[in-house]
Formats: sequence, C-alpha cells, structure tokens
Amino acid sequence: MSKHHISTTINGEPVEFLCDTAQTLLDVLRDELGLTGSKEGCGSGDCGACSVLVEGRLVCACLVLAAEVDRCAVETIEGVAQGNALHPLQQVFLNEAALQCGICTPGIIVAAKALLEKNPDPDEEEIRFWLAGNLCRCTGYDKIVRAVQQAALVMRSA
Amino acid sequence: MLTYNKPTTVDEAVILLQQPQHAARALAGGTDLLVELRSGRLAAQGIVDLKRIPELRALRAEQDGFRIGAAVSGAELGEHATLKAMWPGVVEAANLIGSTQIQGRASLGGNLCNASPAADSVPALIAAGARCTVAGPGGRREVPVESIVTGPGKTSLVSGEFVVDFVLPAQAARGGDAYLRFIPRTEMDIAVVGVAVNLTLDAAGVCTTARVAVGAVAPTARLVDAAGAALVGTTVDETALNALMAAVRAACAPINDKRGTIEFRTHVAGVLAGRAAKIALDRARSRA
Amino acid sequence: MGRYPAGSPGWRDKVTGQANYGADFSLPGMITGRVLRSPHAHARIVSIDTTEAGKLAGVRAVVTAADFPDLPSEVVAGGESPVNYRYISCNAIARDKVLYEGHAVAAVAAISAGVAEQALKLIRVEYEVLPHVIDVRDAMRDDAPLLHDNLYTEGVDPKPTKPSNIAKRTEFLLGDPAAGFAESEIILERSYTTQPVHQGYIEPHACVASVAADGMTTVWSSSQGQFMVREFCAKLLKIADSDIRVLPAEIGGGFGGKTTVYLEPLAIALSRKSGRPVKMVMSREEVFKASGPTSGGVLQVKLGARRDGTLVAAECELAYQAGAFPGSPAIPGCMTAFACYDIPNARTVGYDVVSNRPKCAAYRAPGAPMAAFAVESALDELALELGMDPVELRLKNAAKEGTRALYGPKMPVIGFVETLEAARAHAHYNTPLKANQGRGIASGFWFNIGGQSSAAVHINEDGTAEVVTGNPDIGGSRASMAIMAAEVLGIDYAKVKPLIGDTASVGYCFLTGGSRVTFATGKAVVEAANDVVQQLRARAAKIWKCEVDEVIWKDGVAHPAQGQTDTRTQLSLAEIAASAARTGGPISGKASLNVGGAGPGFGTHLCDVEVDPETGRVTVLRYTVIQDVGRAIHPGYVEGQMQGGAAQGIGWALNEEYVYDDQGRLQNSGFLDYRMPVASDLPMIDAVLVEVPNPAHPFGVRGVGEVPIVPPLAAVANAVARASGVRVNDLPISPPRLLAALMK
Amino acid sequence: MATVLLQPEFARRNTAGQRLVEVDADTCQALIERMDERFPGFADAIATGVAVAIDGQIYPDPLQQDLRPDSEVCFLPALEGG
Repeated sequence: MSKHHISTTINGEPVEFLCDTAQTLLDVLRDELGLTGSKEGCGSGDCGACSVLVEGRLVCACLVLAAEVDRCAVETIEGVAQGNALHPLQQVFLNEAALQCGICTPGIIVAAKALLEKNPDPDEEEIRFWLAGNLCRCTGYDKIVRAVQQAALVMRSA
Repeated sequence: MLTYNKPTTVDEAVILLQQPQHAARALAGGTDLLVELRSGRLAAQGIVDLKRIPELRALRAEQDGFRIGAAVSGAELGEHATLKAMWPGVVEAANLIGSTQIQGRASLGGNLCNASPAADSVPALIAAGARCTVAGPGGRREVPVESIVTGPGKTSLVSGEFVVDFVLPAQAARGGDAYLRFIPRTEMDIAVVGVAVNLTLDAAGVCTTARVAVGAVAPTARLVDAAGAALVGTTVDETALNALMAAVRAACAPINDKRGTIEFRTHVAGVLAGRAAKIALDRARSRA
Repeated sequence: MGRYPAGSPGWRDKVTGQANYGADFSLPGMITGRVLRSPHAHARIVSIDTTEAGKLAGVRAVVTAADFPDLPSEVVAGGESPVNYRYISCNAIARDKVLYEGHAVAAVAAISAGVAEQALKLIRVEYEVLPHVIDVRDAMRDDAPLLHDNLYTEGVDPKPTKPSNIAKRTEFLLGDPAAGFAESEIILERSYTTQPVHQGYIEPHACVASVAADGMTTVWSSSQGQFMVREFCAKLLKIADSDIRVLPAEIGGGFGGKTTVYLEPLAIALSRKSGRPVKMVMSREEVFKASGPTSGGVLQVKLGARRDGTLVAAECELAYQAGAFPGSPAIPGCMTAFACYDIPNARTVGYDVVSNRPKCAAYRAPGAPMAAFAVESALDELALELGMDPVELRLKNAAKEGTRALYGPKMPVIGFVETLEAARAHAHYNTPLKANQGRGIASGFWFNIGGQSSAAVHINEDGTAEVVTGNPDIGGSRASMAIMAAEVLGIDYAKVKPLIGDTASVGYCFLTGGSRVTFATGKAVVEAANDVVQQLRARAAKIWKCEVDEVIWKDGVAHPAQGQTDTRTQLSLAEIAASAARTGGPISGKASLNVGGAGPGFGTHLCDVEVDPETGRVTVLRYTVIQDVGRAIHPGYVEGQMQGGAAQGIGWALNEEYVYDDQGRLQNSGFLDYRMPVASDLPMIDAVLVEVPNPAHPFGVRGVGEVPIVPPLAAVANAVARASGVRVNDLPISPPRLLAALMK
Repeated sequence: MATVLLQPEFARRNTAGQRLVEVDADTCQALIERMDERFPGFADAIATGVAVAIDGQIYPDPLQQDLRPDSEVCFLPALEGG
C-alpha cells in the first residue's frame, strides 16, 4: 500500500513527508520530522501535551491524522520563539517559575499563545477554562495562570 | 493497510462509504474515531474524511433557523454570535464537549454518530427539535435527530449513509433553551448526566410548548414527553418544576459504571432538569 | 540571594521544545520494544511459546523471565534504603505467576512498533487463571487467595507457619496507651479508608538502551536517579556497575513513581540479544496498569484527651495495600501518624498487605498523607466535640524542639508552631463564609532525608563556572545548585552553569526523592565550592608569595589580610582563573558526602469549599499552604512545590481512584476517567513560606517537596464536613459518595 | 553514658525486650560494638534497613559520628522518600 504524500507548512516552512493512514500528526512530527517539542502524554486527547495549531485552530496533534494536514498550516512549539528571541510567554514562564518538570510546558505555551491572539486581556477564569485541556501535575496551575496574565500585560504594552 | 480518502462531494463519499469489502468509517473531527484507532479497537479498513465536502463545513442561517454542516467544529459554533443568541442551549452543549483542543475538532455529526449515550450535543439538538439530512445510496432524507441513535455505539444508518448537516428550526419569539450536564470535575469529563430543556411562553408568560431531553441515563438520549407536559400550561413555577423533576427521574434507566451510580444519575437528572428549565425560562422571558 | 533570580538556568530548552525527555532520544540503527502484558489479575504461567513471534519478519529479539537471573528473595542495602531485587525483577517481568492485569510477561524488539505489536499477538502464553483479590481487607482474610506461597508475616511472634498476604506487621510504642486512655475525659474512635492513587506524571516511562559488542551498556532514561537505574539494572542482570552507564534524560514528572525501574532492564536484555539500540516507551494505559501507585489504606484512629484539649493517648492501626509484592509505606505511615503532636502515650500498628494490583511505588511522602487524613480528621471532630478552635487544639499539643517522637528520637529544631500561628493570623482564617461553605484546616509532617551526594565545581579560564551534580532536576534544583555555588564563590549567579552528570561523569548521588536534593546535594555543592575557594586563596597566595591564611576571600575576590599594605592589589576569581595554567593547572573542587541531619518539615493548610447539596459536587474556593521551609534558596520553586503538592492532595481527596471490574481489570486506565485536577478545578493556591532554618545545613535548608501533599486530604475532608454537616471518612469524596451521605 | 532507645519489636528480638540501655561509649561505632558484645547479633540486626538518630539528628552513616557524654541514640527503620 503506497503511503500518502503530504505537503504542508510547519512553522512557516514548506515541509513534505510520506505517511501511512494510521500515523497521527504527532507521530509524524516526532518520529519523521524530528520535531520532538510536542509531547505524547496520553495519545487520547486528554492531556494537551501535544497541542499544536492546524490552520490557526488549537488541536491535539495525537487526534489528527497526518494525512489530514495536506495543504494546511501547522504551528508547533518549535515555531513560537523567533530565532533566539523568546516569545514573552516563554520568557515569563522562565522568570516566574511557571514550570517545573516542563513536559506540559510546550503544549501550554502553544495553547496560551492561541488564547492571547484571540483575547489579549483574558481574566483568570477564561485562562483556566481555556487551559483545562492542558494537564499539569507539578505546579497546581497557579503560577501558569499568573504567567499568562503577566505575558498578556507585556504583550499589550509592547 | 488502512486506506484514507478525502472526497469533495457527497456522492463520492457515499460510494466510498458503501464499499462492503472495506468497512469504511466516516471521519469528521476524529476526536472519538482516532481514540478508537489508536487503542487498536477500530475494525475498519478505510477512513473517509468528510471535511473537504463544502456542505458539511457550511454554517448558515436558513428560513429563520440554521443549517449546520455535520463537520462544523464546536469552536466554530461557539464563535457564531447569532446562532448562540437564538440557540444558546445547543451551542453550550456542543461547547461542553471536551477541552479547547477537542472543541477545535469535535463535530455535531461525529458526536451524534459515535452514538455514545452520554453525548453532550444530542439532548440539546433533540430538545430544540433539530432534524438532520442523511445522504446514502438511496439518496437523501431528512429525519429527526432522535431517530439516528438506536443504542450504545449503534445507529440507524446503513452502509454508505452519513449525516450531511443539521437543520435547526427558528426559535419561537418567546422561546428559550438550555443544556446542563453533571461532571465530577469542571472540564474534560464525559457527562454523568445531561439534561436539555427547550420551552416557549405566551404573552401572559404561560408555557405553551416544552421539549425535555436527557442524556447518559439510558442507552440513548431520550425525549421525555411527560416532562415537557409537566410544564405546558404552567408558569413554570415550583409545582411545575417538581412535576418536571419527577417525570425526568421516572424516565431514567441508567447503569452503574465508572462514572456514576443509578441512584446518583436518577437524582441528579431531576436536579439538572429543574435548573435547566429555570435558565430556559429566563432566556425565553428575556427574548420576549 | 535574590528573591526571584531571573531565569531558570538550563531550562530555556524546556520552554522552546528542545529539552530531551525519555521518549525524545533516538540512535542510528535503533529498533522499538513492546511489552506483552497479562490479561489476568492472578494466574500461574504454565508455558510461554515465543518461537512463532521470533520468526516474524522484522523481529530482532524476544525476552521472557528466562532471560533474567532468578534472584534470591533477600533484602539488600541498595544505596540508602533496603531493596528486595527479586521483587523488582519479578515485577519488571513475571516469573512463574502474573500477579496483576498488565503485569509484563514478555517483550519484543522489532524494526517498527507495528511489527512489534504484531509479534506480541504471536506469543502463546498458557495461563492457569487463579482467583484474585483487590481490596486490602479482603486480602487480609484467612481464606483470601494467596499471591505468594512462601510469604510469612514478618514482625509476628511466634513466626507463623501458614503463608499469608500480610507481608509484615510493624509496631511503634511510646508510654502506656492503656493508662492514658483510662485517664482521658473524652475518647474518640473513627475508621477511615483511602484508595490507591497514581503519581500522575504526564511523561510516560521511556528509555533507550544500547549494549555494545564488548558488553558496555549505555542507557538514556527518564528517572529520578540515573545511579538508581544503574544499580537496579546491574543487580537484575548481574552486570558490574561499571559496565552500565546511565545518562539522565529530562524527567517529565516523577513524584516518587520513577524511583524504580520498569522498562530499562527489558530494553537492555532486548538490546543485548538483538545487537541494536532499543527504545521503549509506555503508553498511558500501561503507566496506569503497570506502574506503581501509592497504597490505598484502611485506618482506625483512637484519641484520648482531657476536656481542656490536652491529648493524653493516641492509637492508630493501619493496613496498606502493597500491590503484587511487599513494600507498601506502612512503616512511614505509622511513624508520621502522630508526629505533629506531643502525645505521651501512643501506639501505631501497620500491616503491609499484598493484593492483585500493580506493585506500589513511592508517591511524595509515602504513607504519610493517608495517616494524616485519618488523624487530622479525627482531631477536627475532637475540636468540634470540645468546642475548641481547631488551630488552638493543634497549638495546645504541637510538637516542638525536644518533643519525643513516637518513632524514637526527640525533635530537633522545627517550625510547626510557627505554621499554626501563621495560619491563625492569616486573612484566609478570618474571612467569613456563606451558606453551604466550610473551612478545613489540617497539618502534616515529613522527615525529609539526606544521604549520599557528590558535586563538582569547575572554574573556567574566562571566570565562569560549572556545578555538576548527579540528581535529575524535577522541580528547579538546577537553580538552587547554581545559587548556592555562586553564593560561596561570591560571583554572579548567571556565571554558574548547573549541569546534571551521567553515572560516569560525576560522583555517586542517591536519587532525587525524599525532598533531599537542595539539602543533601546542596551541601555537597557548598563543600565543593568551598574546596574551590581554598584553591583560589592558595593561588592568590602563590601570586602574592605569602601564606594562604594571609588571603581573605570575600565577594568573589581575594583580599590581602589586614596589615599587608604593600603593593598587593585584589585578585578577582576571573583574574586567578585566567592565570590558573601558570599557578598549578585547572581549578576544580569536589565533594562526596553521606549527609545527615535532614531537617523535618511541617505544614498547615487552610481550605475553603462550597458543597452543592443537590448534587454532592465540591468546589474548592480558596486554598492556603503554610509551611516551614527552613531557608528558601529559590522561593519561586519552593512555592511551586507547595502549590503542586496541594493540587495533588486535592485530587486525591476529591476525584482520584482506580476502578476495577469483577475480573480485577482496571477500567479507568487513562486521564479521561482517572480524574486529576484540571486548571479550571482549582483556585489560586497561596503559599506562605515560614523560615525556621535547619542548623544542620550551611544555608539552613530543609526539604520542602513532600510535606505539602500530607495535609490536603484532611484539609479538604474537614472543609466538606463543616460545609455540609456530613463527615465522609472514605476517600475520594466523589459526588456520588457525598450525595449518598447527604441524602441519608 | 549514652542512652540507647529501641522500639518494642526490635528489643524483643535483639535485646531480650530491654528498650532502654545505658552504654559507656564516646563514638557511635564503639556504642554498637558494646551493644553487640552485650547482645550478640545486634550489629547484624542493624546492618540493613536501619537508620540511627543521635540527639534528634538522623545519620545514614552512624559509624562516623561522635557521641556527647549524655547522647541519646535511637535505632529506627531506614527512611525513604517519594
């Protein structure tokens, strides 16, 4: 059975790959394209550690078939920083100890970035419900929510 | 090897889904189908991705109501102001399906055809009197939403058939709908109990029509006629609400499972029915 | 030390997605390993036939227990704590019997995951299915199905002649409880149950193993201790420690659950057989079915007090479920139960009970949260019966320096009273509540441990430095190491690069756990940095041609001692480093210690909840964690430990449990139905750092990581009781359970 | 004179039930040797899985520790962590 030939853009760069039907976007990102920033915590869409954007929409890469992203724009954690310049979310997360083990951090930063692009000044409740799909077991979420609010402030005043 | 096709017309999809030799499954958002695939429980040999068919992606007003493509995502519904204004209950039910990430993909078509007794959007669609267009080898037919699911994981669709879109009627001038569900956490859980209420008032504030549907308390979502009847002719006061709650509890036939007990589901179904009725009542009054 | 030193050294990769966790490694020629797991909760393995699987195209190796040494069942001093390597081996791969659904039976390595999965289906295993037992009380009955034919209860005289599922009985006694209860004016007896809960780390277990032709084995693994992985694999495979090198991946959460090995021994065996590097990653389902939760427990508590609230006598009997092999934290449960209080007459009895569930592993203050749930709930009821404020009742009996602990020694310098006073004075404790709302308070204790640690500090020619230690950095310890080294060297924190060495490049370090890293490894860092300072002073003395004691080191600069007024000017670290080649060569300091004097940690938590009386839902409105942290090296990460521990405790109290069917099969082996708190479930968690320095550490450091999970179970339960008027003594307090109690 | 404190079970098996023992020793090593002379098998009993607390501080390497004239030495189960 021949593989699917997919041409897509990932973090703004054109990328082509071959994949089987059963391979998810997460499998291809990690195993074929070496983009291991998206993490597999559950493989069933329940933890959010594999959050990416497909056509600007925040989704779990483990619940998207790689074949579905043909001619779609994909954005992953690897595309959040611009070269060496960290995104305000990344810098504030580091400064405010908003991560510990960090396995959930890529998914949370991709999700939070999507939120701030939709609403530049979200309140605590909106942040918490937006991030409810991103499980974190280390922090208890407090510093993550505060970091998103602080990054939003930085971005609004930038 | 598993095949993958992405037809761009309904007819193409019907042909692909109808081929007997490879049990083909329709893919819209995939948030249920892919979980089945990854856990090795998917028996299909082929996947037919419906998202490239314009009709299934369309969301437009029609004859004062709405026509919603089966592959439109919950997130898109949540961002449609006029739909939300007319049918807040239906939209909040769709938006309760999973996390933001799931909302980016989950569709009304998938939620209905996955045929889970606890599907969040189905009770609200039933209460709203929604119908859906089914395409298949025999052509197209429009049927009430409640006729699709026949049991856990089972639908009335035959090989080659799939849901194209949903038709939401116009909400009455003094109409209001609401959906509530019970989950142990505040997000991410499958509904332990789900209740939808859709009612209309006359000028004097008396309830003239009422549809009450429940989820996760029976093999399929159910329209509870007795519950609707308990509200009609009343001002939806305490007595009517108590009758509504009793009727809903009487209609429950839940099971004990990892999410809830029979006693819990039955009791809470009544509680949520009362609360959802009050919200629907407020919405109906505010629309008057 | 700056309150919030900017940035987190070594962590930029974590926010950009470049950090390498266990599953992110790959090597040329690498193949994939998968495990065949038992479908039965309890069965004898009659036969395993792997010939067909071995012949499948693309399969490179198949292993079963036959590929592993049959180790004797004996307790060996493993690094710090006693370890029975037979149990670890038979848990990594079943021998003779499978003892829980998901127990590993065989493993295959193949050129792709797909081929490996196919091969698993071709392995023929003949089982003789046996009756099973899940619940700890059922497992203790005389007629219960026996997991181990040769397990006789330890700690019972005379030695029993009949095997049992009770592996061990342990007793602690102080004073004369019977006399104490006789003179008590009020006695309160209650029983409690808790369920096993999983650590819930978001990163599944993962490793890569590569055995070279000469037998040298290299392992990349996500664990809480690369030295532990080396030690355990060496013992399980009978290889010399020096023949295994373990490189630590970033660890995606552990909380005690990664202080043992599951995949590494299998990957090594598969790599040895196939001659190829082998990668193994657990699915989330495998993590829940086959990696250790902490124990569930059944506890009885009896308190005797005088009318004025003075505790006179206390007893606690607890039985903890160990899973497939002995090793529940019944002993630490007994030791910590009453440790917060000064009670002259006390006894605790603990039973370690096996059952057909995954072998327990450590989970943050193992054994203490369950015991504290029982004792702190009973104290809350006692306060209500005495009409006393619950903080006052605790203050009246609080353990202080010199208090005799039930487990033996007198308490050293501790800060429990300070946490209670901070709680009483806190705004949270004095804010009025509304209908259906309640406030719970609870306290908790953990020993914290020291143990063996090594560190090295290297000075580079450009005046920067590296501090290398052997402890994986789960929660920010890299920052603490850099801060402590910089403080001793007297240079800017940003000039010190903290690195985690593999087992071949840094001295032995006991694992990251027991809240020990900033304390014990931190002490090694301080001594290594002091070693460097002595060398820097010696080099300055050489340059100034004077005695070393005429050189003073202050703020990163060598100063001539007073009275030396001639031409000598100051010499900065950078200047000395630049000339190091000419004054004796590279400057490196190191230290290897076995650190004692770990300072016990105490915490007091406040929790407000609202109960929906019609559905039994509990909403946490406000949560405050108050904890004696000794001295906070990096306050941000100390607060993080306190907030994270509280969140895990809240999940434990409200929604987390395993659901088994009548065949002993796990029904909720995923994050959908194993319900851990999500962001929208919790309020902000205020962390109040009380600092009562630990005299046994140069910077006063105490362990902080484990105490915060001890109080929340009772804090939440007490809040629910006061909000609803109904006391639920069985966790989790899930909506169905609370609604049933409310409707009674 | 250092004072040795033991848990009931340990005492029952190793010191004929004696939970409090006075020992003339100025180092922990000497104390353990004296105890082993008086209660043969004592040293083996504390070889694995036992931690030692000296005047309230727990030491994983007791043999290196000195004792004060009135020191109190407790033997307790080795501690672990999560």
